[in-house]
Amino acid sequence: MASTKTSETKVSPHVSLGLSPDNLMQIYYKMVLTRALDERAWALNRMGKVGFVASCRGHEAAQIGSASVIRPGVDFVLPYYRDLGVVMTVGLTPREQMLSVLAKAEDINTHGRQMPGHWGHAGLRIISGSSPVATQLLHAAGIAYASKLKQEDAVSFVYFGDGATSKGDTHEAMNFAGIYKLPIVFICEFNGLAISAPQEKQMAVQNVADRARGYGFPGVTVDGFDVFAVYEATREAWERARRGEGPTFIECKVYRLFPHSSDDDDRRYRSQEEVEAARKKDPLDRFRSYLRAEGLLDDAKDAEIQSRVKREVDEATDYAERAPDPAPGDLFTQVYAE
Amino acid sequence: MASTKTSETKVSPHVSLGLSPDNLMQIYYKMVLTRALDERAWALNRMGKVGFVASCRGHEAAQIGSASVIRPGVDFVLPYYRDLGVVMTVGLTPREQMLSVLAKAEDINTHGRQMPGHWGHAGLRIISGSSPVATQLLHAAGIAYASKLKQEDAVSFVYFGDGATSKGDTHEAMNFAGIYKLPIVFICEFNGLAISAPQEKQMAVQNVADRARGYGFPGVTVDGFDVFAVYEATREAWERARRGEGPTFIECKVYRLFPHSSDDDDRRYRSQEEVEAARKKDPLDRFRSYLRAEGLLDDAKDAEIQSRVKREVDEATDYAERAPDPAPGDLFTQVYAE
Amino acid sequence: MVVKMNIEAVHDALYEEMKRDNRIIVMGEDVGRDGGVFRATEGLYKEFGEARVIDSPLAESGIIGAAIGMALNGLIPVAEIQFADFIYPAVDQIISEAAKLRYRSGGAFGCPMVIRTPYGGGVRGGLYHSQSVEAVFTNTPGLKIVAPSTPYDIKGLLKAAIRDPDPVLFLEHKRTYRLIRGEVPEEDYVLPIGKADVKRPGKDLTVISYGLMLHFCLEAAERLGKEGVEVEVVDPRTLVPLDKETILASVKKTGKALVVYEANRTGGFGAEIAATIAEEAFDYLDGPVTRLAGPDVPAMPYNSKLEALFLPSVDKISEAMRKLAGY
Amino acid sequence: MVVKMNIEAVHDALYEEMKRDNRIIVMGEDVGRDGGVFRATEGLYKEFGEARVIDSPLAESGIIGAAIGMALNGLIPVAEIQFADFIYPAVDQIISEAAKLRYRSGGAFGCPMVIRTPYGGGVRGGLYHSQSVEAVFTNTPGLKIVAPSTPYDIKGLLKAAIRDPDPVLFLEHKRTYRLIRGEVPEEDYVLPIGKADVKRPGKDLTVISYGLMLHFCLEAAERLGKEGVEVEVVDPRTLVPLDKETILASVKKTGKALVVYEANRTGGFGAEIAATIAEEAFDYLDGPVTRLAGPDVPAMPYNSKLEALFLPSVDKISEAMRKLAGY
Ligand SMILES: Cc1ncc(C[n+]2csc(CCOP(=O)(O)OP(=O)(O)O)c2C)c(N)n1
Ligand SMILES: Cc1ncc(C[n+]2csc(CCOP(=O)(O)OP(=O)(O)O)c2C)c(N)n1
Ligand SMILES: [Mg+2]
Ligand SMILES: [Mg+2]
Repeated sequence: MASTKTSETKVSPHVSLGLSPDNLMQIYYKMVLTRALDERAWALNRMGKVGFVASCRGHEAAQIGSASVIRPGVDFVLPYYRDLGVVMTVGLTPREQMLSVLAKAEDINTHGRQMPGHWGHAGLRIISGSSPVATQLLHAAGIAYASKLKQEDAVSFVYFGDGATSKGDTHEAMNFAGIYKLPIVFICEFNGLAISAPQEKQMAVQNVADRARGYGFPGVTVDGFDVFAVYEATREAWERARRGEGPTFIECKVYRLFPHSSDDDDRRYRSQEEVEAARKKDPLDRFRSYLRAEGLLDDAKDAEIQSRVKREVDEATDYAERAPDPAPGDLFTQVYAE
Repeated sequence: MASTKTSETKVSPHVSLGLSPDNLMQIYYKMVLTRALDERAWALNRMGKVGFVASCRGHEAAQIGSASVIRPGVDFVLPYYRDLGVVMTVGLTPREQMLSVLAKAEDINTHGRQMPGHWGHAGLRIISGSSPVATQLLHAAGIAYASKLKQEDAVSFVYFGDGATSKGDTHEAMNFAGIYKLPIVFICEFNGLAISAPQEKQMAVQNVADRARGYGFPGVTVDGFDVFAVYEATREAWERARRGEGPTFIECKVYRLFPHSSDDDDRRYRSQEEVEAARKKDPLDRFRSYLRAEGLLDDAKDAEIQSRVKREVDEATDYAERAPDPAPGDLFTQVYAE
Repeated sequence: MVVKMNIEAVHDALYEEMKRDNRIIVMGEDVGRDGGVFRATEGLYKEFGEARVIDSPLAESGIIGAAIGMALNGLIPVAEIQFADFIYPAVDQIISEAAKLRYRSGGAFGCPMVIRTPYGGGVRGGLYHSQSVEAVFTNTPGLKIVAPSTPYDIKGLLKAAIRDPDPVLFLEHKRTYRLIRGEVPEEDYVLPIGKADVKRPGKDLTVISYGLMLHFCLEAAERLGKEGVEVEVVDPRTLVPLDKETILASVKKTGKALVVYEANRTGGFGAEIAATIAEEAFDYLDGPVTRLAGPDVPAMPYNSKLEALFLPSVDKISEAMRKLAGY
Repeated sequence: MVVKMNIEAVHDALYEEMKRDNRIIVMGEDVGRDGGVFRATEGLYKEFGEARVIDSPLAESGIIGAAIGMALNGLIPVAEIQFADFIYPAVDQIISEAAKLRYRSGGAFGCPMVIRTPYGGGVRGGLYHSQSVEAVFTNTPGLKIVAPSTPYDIKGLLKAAIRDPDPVLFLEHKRTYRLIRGEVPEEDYVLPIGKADVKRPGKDLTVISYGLMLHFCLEAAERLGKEGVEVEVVDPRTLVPLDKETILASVKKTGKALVVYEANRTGGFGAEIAATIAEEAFDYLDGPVTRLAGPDVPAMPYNSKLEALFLPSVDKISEAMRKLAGY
């Protein structure tokens, strides 16, 4: 399934991918940061301070592995609500995230208007997203068309779940992207659930990436718990796009370790044994073990990263909690250009 | 491309398909009748008596070859506006067709409300169609689901053009049909044009049938000028459906010999040389030649069929021309059940 | 009589109807094993099986389009759109197909189906889990639109909708699901589609409202009662066809009409109600037919302060009542 | 000044704008090589090339969704929906996405694009090539809706729409394409979105209308003029935002208002106009705000007799004017 090369020659995957120890530590930092922010949002939710959380737990390797390829402010990113790891990797700050989670006036993503997880950041070229599933795939295609027309070197990265593949918009976007050989990477975070609907109620195929060839471009399926597999597939897709060869569809097989959202009770539709078993394969643990095995991380260094992250998240939370709500007048602004 | 067996053993295709001379003459009759009705509609259009015609010329082998498999009143048929040959094969009468073309009160298809080509006939299980392209694919899927739930032996046949494959509804219908292994046959009349849009502006692939496997069922591409190729593929698909093995997608490669409709000027987007060349391959001529070569048709018999058809079409036209328009009150009826 | 919440009324109507008639199926996202994100279909999957309680793929056009097909082949589908905000991809199937099937086929085909969907705000749903979508559909002859707001009305009208031979869009205000309780008969009953209900009698002023706003209006009417103003509150229950008779009779009596709705003001269905009154009760009016509605901003923000500000509150409604009463 | 038909006004605006600004692109079904089924984009493909005049796949959600993306990346797309009846699959992209981008992003993103579409009947288009779809969109803050009806207005407003920083739905009545001619300046000009125009002055009665109906109303007003009734005809030109000032000023002067629209009566945008007048000009009204509209049947039949019967005719409009004038 995974497209990483089998390491008969015992070359470590990161070495064969040309990733430096610094690169790896950056990925690790983003993973730890993402996890900490996710945990904080849940904690605030349980305290009644935050109305909604959609956790990315289980998706981190897919998100951060792929987003590590993105050139912030150059390539376009169209995340969906579960993509905390993507936006943090591209450069959203913890403060920007917490302001959004707490729906404060200063929230750069939505000005306190949208639920958490609806990012948008013009400077980072993170395109403002909505809740209706799969609409953003068409936006990504249109963006890529414009990049191509303007002969600008920018690749559109669009993220979505397996549920989104059922929508007509996904089809129309892939078809359009295929026709015009657009510089776009479709990244499907395939956790096999659309809230409660299992894969077999969503599609009759094993790997949804197989659909890509029906649109005239390649689809690959990778182990979404494996940062390197995801990174490699994404980098290839990105290079392909930049060479003018068109789109690629990447399916990252992941597992959603938490309920769909803070409103969901996943015991209704999956066994907790299954969840427990999956938690043992936590992508963050796996990556940490890799770093340790490679001698790139020890207890001291790990503690340093953890405490740096904790400090950042604490600071961001404090700031956001003290930040003002939008003013009443903010209900009425920005309906049209002013 | 065609899935008919190459006839090394010199067995005639109709023999190997188990089609009797009577079956062939029935197909021939439907082809001649369809052609005559199509011509009559155009003639009435030029006389200013009919506002709209969408010709099926070039699609007859695909339409009549496939529809010959359908059990009238048992299997469900969801045609699109170009499917005159389909509905005539299933059993619409010339009179019913002409009443519809002339939008008369007695029109069983639409009660004079829809443009010609929007068939519907409860008794024949021809499901009322609309103009928005591709919506009927989902209806076909729903119908097939109901047949399966009720354990009724009925197959849904849904027809559409290559243009329709671009729509989200097509994707959603194929996906749903695949998941539930529904008794449905998707028949794409692939003429390589959506009005003026050529294939390469519609899709990045050669054969759209290749998409079927992405939904977990087979897709085949056949020569849509070859009645036998179409018949064989359709019969296989129909048998598969009845065996409970699920959907099949059949792509019939055809050529639209006439403009898109009576409102269209095809000289704007295709060369008339190309059209002329294609006319030489007219599927009706081809089938007639086959019958003659097989000794199943001679001048006398052909003349007899032609005159029978002429008589039927004349009678139908006369009747329909004399038939009354809907009454003014008919504007207001049948909005809801009465 | 037993006391039920709105969500229970929905659930019970579905359960009883499915029990009564095995042509009825339920389809939608998470309606099966999960029992629906609001629990409207709780237990149906177990009781009636996965073939009749279909966990659909995430595809709204697909849900409605397939449901139409099922209706055409002898089933009676009750399709759920998880949130009304996500009904837009299905607009084509609803407006072009379901609503026009009977007319376009000269009555040869019909489309007996129900589309249930939770709408409205006040649940911290933000821009995309709070919308009131009725105006997108109210200009669609061939479609019936029902929007009841109490357990009794919901149960009786959902059963009526399921038994209706035409497509019915059934709007359920999600904030009222667990907020509103009321008595419901234990025996089977249906209520007529197209019949309004006077929820509170009064002689000074007529207020027409539905959904969460209806309950706010009733609360405001209580307040006004204490101030000596007798407000009559009319719940249309069905939006299309609208029961003009009941509304006009009330306005002809009181001489004043206030229409309160949660959707954005401009182009909302309240305009239709107001325009109807203005035209057909003109000679009886002692004051302007007044509308109070959500502001013309894209939708309800997630921030709770802005959300509260978006909704016409009991205060704002009371104020509008006072103003009109004193006209 | 030169005399142009409505369709030429559309064409010329597109041509001149594309010439002026190479960020502008045109996209839709058959807009390229074919020049559009109504010839609105005739010659643009040759002049500006296939990259800027995009023959899209047959996919309306795709057209609008991709156009939104283009708008987000520096282009100014003018998307064509071939017939308004086929806009429904794009409703989600229009309402959920284009209209809400600015608000939902706190103003960080905008969506400068135009959606052009031919609407309305009288061309033997039958149920699915005749519809008036405005009411599906008029409850959508964030979207502007323009519906001009003369060559001068069309050209000036289409240019304004293209230069507007927000999404504009631009409705073109297809029956008027080659029916209506009028003078158009040769030099570049724009007209303000949101400004109505008094197409005919009068003191006895105000009629508000747009599209084909506007021209029927003008004809009827001529007739009434001969009968001694001076009808003022107001063309809103923009539906959202509606120029209430001009409309109310006229009604306050005449004391009577008739709203004529081609869409189905119930839930049509005319209800908004009527409700606004009824509420905001109440003290000036000498007669009921009256609506004359298409009947509540799914759409206009293909049979020419029924089609004619569906449309509010000059006769019916004259009759309504007389009745209201005599109130
Ligand atoms: C058009 C639409 N329909 C329904 C919903 C409600 N909904 C939100 S998330 C979701 C499931 C999405 O599943 P998937 O795409 O696999 O993403 P995941 O949550 O598994 O990461 C649904 C049904 C929605 N947001 N949009
Ligand atoms: C949703 C929708 N969009 C646009 C149209 C206008 N239209 C009618 S037929 C057609 C082309 C259809 O092409 P195809 O499906 O290939 O069928 P063909 O006419 O070639 O047989 C178009 C664009 C329509 N009817 N429906
Ligand atoms: Mg998923
Ligand atoms: Mg075609």
